[in-house]
Order: sequence, then C-alpha cells, then structure tokens
Amino acid sequence: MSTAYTDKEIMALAAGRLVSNGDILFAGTGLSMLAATVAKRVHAPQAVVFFETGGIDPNLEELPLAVADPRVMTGTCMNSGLLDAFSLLVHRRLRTIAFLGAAQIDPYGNINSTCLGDYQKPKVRFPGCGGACDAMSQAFGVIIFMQQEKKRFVEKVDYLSSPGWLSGGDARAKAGFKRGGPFAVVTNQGVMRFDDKTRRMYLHEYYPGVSPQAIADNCGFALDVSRAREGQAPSELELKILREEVDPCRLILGPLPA
Amino acid sequence: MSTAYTDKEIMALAAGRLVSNGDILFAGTGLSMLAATVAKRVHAPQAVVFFETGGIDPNLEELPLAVADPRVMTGTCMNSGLLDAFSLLVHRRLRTIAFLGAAQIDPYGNINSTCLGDYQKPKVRFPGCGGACDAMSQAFGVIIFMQQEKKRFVEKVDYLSSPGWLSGGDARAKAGFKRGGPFAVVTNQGVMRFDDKTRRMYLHEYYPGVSPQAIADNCGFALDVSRAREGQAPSELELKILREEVDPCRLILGPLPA
Amino acid sequence: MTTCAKLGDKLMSPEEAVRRFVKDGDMIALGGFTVNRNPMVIGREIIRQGRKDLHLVMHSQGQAMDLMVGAGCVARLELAYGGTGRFAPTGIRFRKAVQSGQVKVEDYSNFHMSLRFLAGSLNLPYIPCRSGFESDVLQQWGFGPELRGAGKIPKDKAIVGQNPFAQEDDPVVLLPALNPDVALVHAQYVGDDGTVRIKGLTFLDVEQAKSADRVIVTCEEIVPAHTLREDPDQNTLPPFLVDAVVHTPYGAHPTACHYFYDYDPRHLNYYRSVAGDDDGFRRYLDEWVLPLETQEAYLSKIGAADLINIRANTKVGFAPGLDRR
Amino acid sequence: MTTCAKLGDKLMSPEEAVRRFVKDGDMIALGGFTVNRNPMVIGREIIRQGRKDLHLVMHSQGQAMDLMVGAGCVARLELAYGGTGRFAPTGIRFRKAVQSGQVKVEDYSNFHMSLRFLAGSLNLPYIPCRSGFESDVLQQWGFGPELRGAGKIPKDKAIVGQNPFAQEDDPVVLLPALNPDVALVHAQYVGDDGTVRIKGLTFLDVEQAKSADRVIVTCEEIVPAHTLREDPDQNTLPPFLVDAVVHTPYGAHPTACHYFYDYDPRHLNYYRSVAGDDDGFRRYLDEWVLPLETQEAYLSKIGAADLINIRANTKVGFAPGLDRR
Repeated sequence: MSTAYTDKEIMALAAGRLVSNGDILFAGTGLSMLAATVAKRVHAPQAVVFFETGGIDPNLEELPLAVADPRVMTGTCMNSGLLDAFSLLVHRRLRTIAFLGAAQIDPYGNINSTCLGDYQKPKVRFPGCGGACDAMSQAFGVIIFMQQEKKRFVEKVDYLSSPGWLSGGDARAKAGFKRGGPFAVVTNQGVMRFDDKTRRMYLHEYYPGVSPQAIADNCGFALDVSRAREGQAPSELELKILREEVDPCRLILGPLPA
Repeated sequence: MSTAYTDKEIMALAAGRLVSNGDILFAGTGLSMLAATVAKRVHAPQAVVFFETGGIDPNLEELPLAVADPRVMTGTCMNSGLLDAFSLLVHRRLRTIAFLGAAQIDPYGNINSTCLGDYQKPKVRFPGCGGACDAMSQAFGVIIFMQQEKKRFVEKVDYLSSPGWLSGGDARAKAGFKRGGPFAVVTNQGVMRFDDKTRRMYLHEYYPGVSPQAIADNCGFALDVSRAREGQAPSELELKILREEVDPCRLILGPLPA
Repeated sequence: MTTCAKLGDKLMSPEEAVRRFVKDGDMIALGGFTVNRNPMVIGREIIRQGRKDLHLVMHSQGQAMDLMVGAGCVARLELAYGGTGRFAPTGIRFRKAVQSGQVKVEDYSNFHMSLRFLAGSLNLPYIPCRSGFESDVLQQWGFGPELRGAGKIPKDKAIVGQNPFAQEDDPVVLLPALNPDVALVHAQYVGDDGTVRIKGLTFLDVEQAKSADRVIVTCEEIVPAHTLREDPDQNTLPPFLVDAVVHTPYGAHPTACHYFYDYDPRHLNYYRSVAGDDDGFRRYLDEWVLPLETQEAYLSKIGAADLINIRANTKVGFAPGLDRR
Repeated sequence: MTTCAKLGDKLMSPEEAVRRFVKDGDMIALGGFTVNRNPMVIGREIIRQGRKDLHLVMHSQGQAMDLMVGAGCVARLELAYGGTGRFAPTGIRFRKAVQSGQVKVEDYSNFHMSLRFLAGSLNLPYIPCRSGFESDVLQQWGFGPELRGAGKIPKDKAIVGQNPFAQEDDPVVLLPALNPDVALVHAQYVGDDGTVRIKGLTFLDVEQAKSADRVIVTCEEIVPAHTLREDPDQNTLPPFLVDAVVHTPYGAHPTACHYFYDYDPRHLNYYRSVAGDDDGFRRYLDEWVLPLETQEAYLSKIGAADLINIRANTKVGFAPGLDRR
C-alpha cells in the first residue's frame, strides 16, 4: 500500500513527471514552483528553472513565494530582467515548458486568470494574465494546474486571458502562433491532454482511487474519458524529496495529509 | 599676436566651443573625441561624453582611438552596450549633441560616409554610416567636421548616408523626423551654419587669416558668405589643454605646427 | 540626510520629490515587481499629498499599487498582474476598486508591457510581437472611447496587423509605446554623482526609467561615486537620467530589497488581514501612512525587532529561515 | 585544455567548433566592435577550413570581418560600419572586396542593426524606428532580387510605413529581424557550467547570441561556476544558449579584451601596411593564419614581448602608456 498524500502533493508530482531532462522550465508561483523543483531533484537534473522576473537557474534552497522573491536571485547562473526572461521563453531553439494556473479553463485549454463576469464590470477580479498569455502564446509547451471543479472547467471562459488551442483543430496556427500550446492539465483528480487533431481536452490519467466518471462529473463540459488509464501513486522517494527538500516548511503544500 | 596652431587644433576647438554646459555628447573617433573632451575641460565641465558602444562618461585619461577602445570603458558611470547608448542618443528629454565626420556634404547638410560613385559598384568604398545616420536622424543636434574642399562640399552627395535637412525648408519634418538635424559644419577654414528657414548652409565664421572668398572657392556649391564674421583664434589656455591634457601624444592631432 | 555637492539640488526629501515631480493626472510607471523593490516611500508620500486621478502603468505590481489604489489616488491602470504572490494572489484594494468601478483597467501581458516600455525607452512609436492573438487581452478594451486618443493614451489599445516582410499570411500584434510622465525606481545604491546601481534582478526598471519624462529614485544608500565607477559594468542608470534622488533606508518595506532586507511577511499578512475591509484599510492608512511624514517615523513604528528579523544575510541577499507563513 | 565535467562535449577546439557549427553559406553574426573582442580565433579557423559563401551580419566590425573577407570566405555582408578606427578607417580588404564586386553589401545604420538583432532575440518578426528616412541607406539596396526573399534574407531591405497608432501622418521605418545561423562571441570568462561573463562594454553580443540558431563562445578563462554564481548580476549568457565553448587565451588578438589585454597597435599597423596589396595580404595569411593551427602556435609567433607589451593593467583594464602611434 502507498503513503497518504494531499491533492497539492500529487499535483506537483504529476506535473513534475511531465518534465524531460534538459527542459527549460518557466515557473510561476505556487504549485508550478514545486513541480519544477521536484522534477529537477527527482528525474530531470539537467532541467533549468527560470522566472519571468529574470532569475535563471537559482539554487532554490528556500522556496520562493513569488516570482519576484529574492530567493529567485541567489545562486543563479544569471540575474537579469523581464526582457531577458521573455527572450528565453520565446526562443525559437529552446524547449521551454511553462507551468501555469488559472481560474477557468475551456475544452480547448484557453484559460482565464483575469475576471469572472463582464470585463467592464467584473463580479470577481483576479490578478490578470501576467506572463501566462505570453507562455501560452510562445513557449514550446504549457502545463496547466486546475482544481477539478465544474465552475472552473467551463464551456466558455468569462475572459480569455491566455490562448490555448482557441476553437480547436488548426485554429491556433491560423491565428498566428508558431508553436506551443497547452499539452497537459493537471488537477487534483487526474491529468488531461488534448487530442492531436481536434485539440479538445480528454482525460488521460486518473489518480489511484479516483474514478474517471467522478472527474467527468466535476467538469463543466463533456469530457472524453474513454482513453483514460490509472496513474501511478507518488513514490516514497518523490514524496520524501517534495516534503523534505522542496517545501519542508509546507509554505505552498499546506497541511500534511490527515 | 597669437600662437600658431594646426588645422586639426582649431577644428577641435571651434567645435568644442559649440558645446553648452550640460550637453550630452555623442562622440565618434578622431576629431569628435577631441572636441568633446576639450569642451568638457575648458568651459563645459557638466557636459557628459558617451559613445555608441555603450561607454558613458569615461575619465578619458588616455585618448581612445576608436569608439570601442577599452579607454571608453574605464572610470565611466556606466558600461553598457549599443542599445543603451542609442536609447540615450534618441532620448526625447536629453539635449544630445553628436559630432560626426564625413566624406561629402551637400548644401543642406546631408552627408556621405559610404561610397564614391555608384553604390552598386563604388569607385571608393568608405566604412559606412555607423551610428551617424542615427545621430542625424534622432539626436537633438549635430556638429559635422569636414575638410574644406570642393570635392567634399558637393551639390549632391554620391550616397546619402545620413539625412540632414534633406531638400531644405520643412523637408526634414515632413520626412518623419521629430527633432534634430545638423546645426554647424566645422572645417579647417571656418564654421558654417544653416539658415533657419531655407536650411541651406551659409558661412557663419571664418578663422583669423582666412578670407570668406577662399572658403567659397573651396566649396563645390554656391555658399552665402554675406553673414560671415571672423572667429576667434584659439586661446593659449585652449591650446594648452588640448595639447597637454587631451592629446599629449598627438595621436589624433598629428604633428605640431611648423 | 547625506549632503552631496555633486548631487546638488537633485537630492531631496520624499515630500519635495512628490511636490515637484508628481502632478494630479500623471501617468506613473511603478518599478519593482509584486513583493520586491516597490517604491513604497514615494507611494505613501503621494497618498499623503493627496494626488488624484493618477494613471499607473506597470507589468506586475503589488504593494505600492495596491496602497495607492486603495487610498483613492488612482483613476486608471495599465498592467499585466496586480498582486503580491502568496500574500495576496490578487491585490486586495485593487480587486475591490476594479469590481466597484472605482478604477478603469487596461489589461496587457507582462511581455506586452515590457515591450511597450522597451519601445518607449528606444523612442520607437510602437512594437510588434506574437503574444495574445484572439485573446480578450487584445479584444476587450478597458478604456472607453472617452479616454482613448487623448493625452498619453493612444487611440488603439493594440492592433492586429500583418508582418509586411512575410510572403504569406503572418499576423502580428502591434503595441503602442509607453512614455509615462514619471518613473519611480527604488535602488540599493546611488552614487553622490547620481549614478544608480540596482543589485539582483532589475525587472524592467531600466526601461521604465528611460521611457519616462521624469525619474525619481529612492535608495538604500548614497555612496561615493568612485566606488560605483570602479566597476561600471554593474551600474544601472547614468546620473543625467535622474531628476530626484531620495535617500530612504528600508524604502521598499514591506517589500524586499536584495542584499538589504527581505519582504516582511508579518506586515504583508497584517495588511491582508485588514485591507479587505474598507474601515480596516482606512485605519491602516490612518496608522501607517498619513501621520508618518518621514521614513524615520515609519521605521520607528515598524520597530527594530521587525527590521532585524527581515535583515538580509549579506551573502545570500535575503533572510534565510525567516518565518514566512 | 581545461577539462570540465559539466561542460561535457560543449568544450571543444576551434577546429571542432567550426567543423560542427559553421557551414558554407551560413549567416554569421560577428560579436565585438572594430578593435575590441573580435572573434579572431574562430575567424582564422574558418579561413583555414576554407568556408565559402558566408553571409556576415554585424553592426560595426573590424579585424575579424576584414580577414574573412580578404580570405575569400565571404559573399555577402550586412553592416553599418567596416573598419578599425584610426588603424584602418575603412577596412582594407573590405574596401577592396566591395570595390571589386567580390562581395555584396547591404548597408544599415548601427541602430538599425542593433534593433534587428534585438527583434531577433525577442522573436519579433520586425521592428519599427525613426532612423534614416529618405536616406540611401533605405533607398539603395545592395542585395538584388536574386538574393532577396530566399533563405534568411527578407524580400525587403526595409519598408517605410505609417505608425498605425498616430492620428496624423507619422512615417516609420520598418526593419526585418535578424536570426543568423551562428553567433560568434569572445568573452573574458566562461564558467565550467557554461555560464558566460563579458566584462566591459557588451556591445550587442547578448542580442546577437540570443537571436542566433547556434552560439560559439571563445574565452580567455574557464573558471569554476560558483565563482560566477556568487555575483550573477554580472553574468551575460546562461549555459543553455551556448553550443560550443572554446578556451583560447588572447583569443581576440590583435583586438582588445578588457581587463586582459589592449589592442595590439604594432600588429594592426603591420596588417595595414601589408593588407592593401593582394600579394601582401596573401603572405599575411600564409604567415599568420594558414599554418598556425592552434592558438598556442599563433601566440608563440606573436611572441612574449608583444603579449606583455599589450597586457592590461588589472585596475584600468587596458595598457596605460602603450605606444599606439
């Protein structure tokens, strides 16, 4: 039997597993920082983490709480600024993978981190797209973190902050994008991917103990679960590294499992 | 009676006198470096010299022989690069004055530093416009050094490397330029300026011992000499600073007067 | 207050800097990023002097923006992100002001805003890129026709055009340059000649300063110019781009200043706990902003224990082991 | 040759770097500026390996460009300035090659070229500016229709258009981005992890490297990475942008390398004295380039006296009192 783990723990680890050794990782705050860091420590030591603020490959001995945390400036190979960071994100020859979060997502991976309701008079205002719009537009690939909730997986986002596959098919290329797009959505229940042709989201993997139907029920649009398989539980090594090295103070992980 | 001086000496000093205290000076190689440095040491101590390579306000204890000379990188307030240097040159709020040289000039201060003959198959190739085209386009003002020769003061330049007043009048503003343009041409015989309205060159000042007619004779186009007055000979202080402090090895000044 | 002959009348108090260089209605670029090097001293002084109708422009700003918005100084913002990371994922007063319609917001992405300041710093009228096609960032305009086309607000938020060098269809996003009235920068060092040195990430402070009509720099230390000129590779801005130098130790508190101090989790958490409530925020202003006319008074109120708690380790640049919950 | 585990197979000889990363016909960005940090070692190796039909792109280049042009490696150039200041106000072989029609030249200004590399480094397809209206720089095209629109050469040299954000007539100059095949950079330091640090002016080396498909960095020293990571504010390029690291002391000779050595007036004057004559230049190649397959052999021929003569004073970065006539 496996060790108990929290939603945040399995999300960080499931996303981390999607990283290839040598990837150049564009990390935001929160879970994305954990995913990038744990990937680097577990299986992708040559991966490089950088932040849109300009910190490149910091030692991350302490976990940053924001992309402008001074902890992204220490032990780096280079301290620069936003333009340098974006020059890497959009670089034609680099395999840059971005980790993003959002308030809403639609079936084609378009995300909203700006507002609920009408933009001119929003019911709820969020911080805005930050660099997410740029990562979705120009990174080599994007991994999105979401809570698996009906109100977050919606047919149409209230505001399209960061373009995914737009209306699906070849809409993204037609709009003018040269590469990239989201390739995985990591939730607290499983991992979605996008069909190679239609670019519509489908369930790729459900975590142990979660039923595909439960995920479909927590999704505000019709979710194809026919291709889903059960994912692997976090290994003890993964959990140990995440808990003891990456976020020992549980600043982002929050409480241990009950 | 005054001390003897060379052409290069009086050119550097005549140009230097055109500098106001506080000007931000964009200097190239050769005479322009002398003019900027001597102005700073004689009457404009708050003037700042910078180079298109990115060296800003160097101490210039030794004279640089090129704008990429390591001597433009020492004692500076800042070492940067070309984009930083150009951000200063074109800055809307700075009074940037550029010193330039050229192979040919026309009556409206358009200059050629690219080639003689047809561009596609030039008789003589020069280095190219470098940053001169940018200084003429976007600096607050430009001072041009020329040898007073018929073949250099021409009705039409073989190649218009760097735009002055174009065809005169308001042609420059109409072309899209927001400010700037040449305001003086300093030669080995005198100083020309441009009419406020027509923007055509006229003789403003002839050096002591030079006749306005001699200058007109050394000009390949009709030169208005009616407004000319005699300039002042270099003072002993000016010559002393130029010779003893600015270029004591006479790397640019060349031989002393006979 | 240090006196520096070469700085002359550029050296001034926060009061003088705001009085002379910040006017009602100005477009102001805020330096720093979320929890780092926010121009807090000038931000609080702007509140004390009651500036109104300000137009803030920034990429990602946190505490300084939130405070000025909350205090009612701000009418318009152009930004990509408003918040302080884990301490307030969405700026608390920013959220309320947007939701209530108290401020107008024009959203861009961080790359968009970076390019717009870059264009302004190089005197380019606009700049093309490939971020945001068919997003609402381009399609929804927060500033209505009554604002657009007047003053420093261009008639279009952004334009989708074509790359004229391409031989086939190749859309591009065109973004207008930014040239704010004032840029606020907080730096670690200013030389007594006015040279500025920022340590750690520079974010977009350089481009913001170069694009602006006027520049106010607050700093932790004023140092002999020759110490900065010994390694000019590390310097950030030349003296002649700076209009006002204000010497303000802990001038970015409660945000961080690399090699000087960390962000202050206690103060940021306290701010979050009170700022969500209108009365609570008013009390915060009454206690932490309005009566404290000098940085000395502000720091006395923060207290030595707190200041020592966040003091940066001089080798790593932040406060290792700081309780950041 | 230093061995560095973390650099792995990125650490290589000039021979390997050119063999693997420079092909006939490539578009190559030359770093440095006139008499400073020219990529001389790679330039000479390109000549020895007999690369042909190269397309050089740069702002202002001197010695490396002149040598490669003279040796017949180059078919096309895009540049703003070709020369070495007082030592050769116009590049000697460059002038001859242009006048004889041996090379095609496309002239731009230094700001133009800087912006084109900047655009390439930020993945912008083109960039607008306000330099050069109605000049021949825009109106005369050196590359004919047989070259334009193929490979990395855009169909237009430049386009004069309109600022779409302006409410009245507002012309702009549009310049195509540059994305060369290879960028050559000479740096003072490379960490044994591949981190690059340039001291003194960086010119446009950073933007050139970022805009290129491949990057070859030659360096004076390979140093432990932790020594560079102790002050990352000073570093210039991250390891993952670098494809080849070549350890070559005096690698920019006869041009300067700040804090290591000055330019070599004796060698530059000697070059000028022989290079104007075709036979003289051929003898220069036969003596100084073709037989000297290693940097050690080249430096032995230069000789200790000369190398010591130009050695930089470690405080001012150049050789004070050097006879530069």
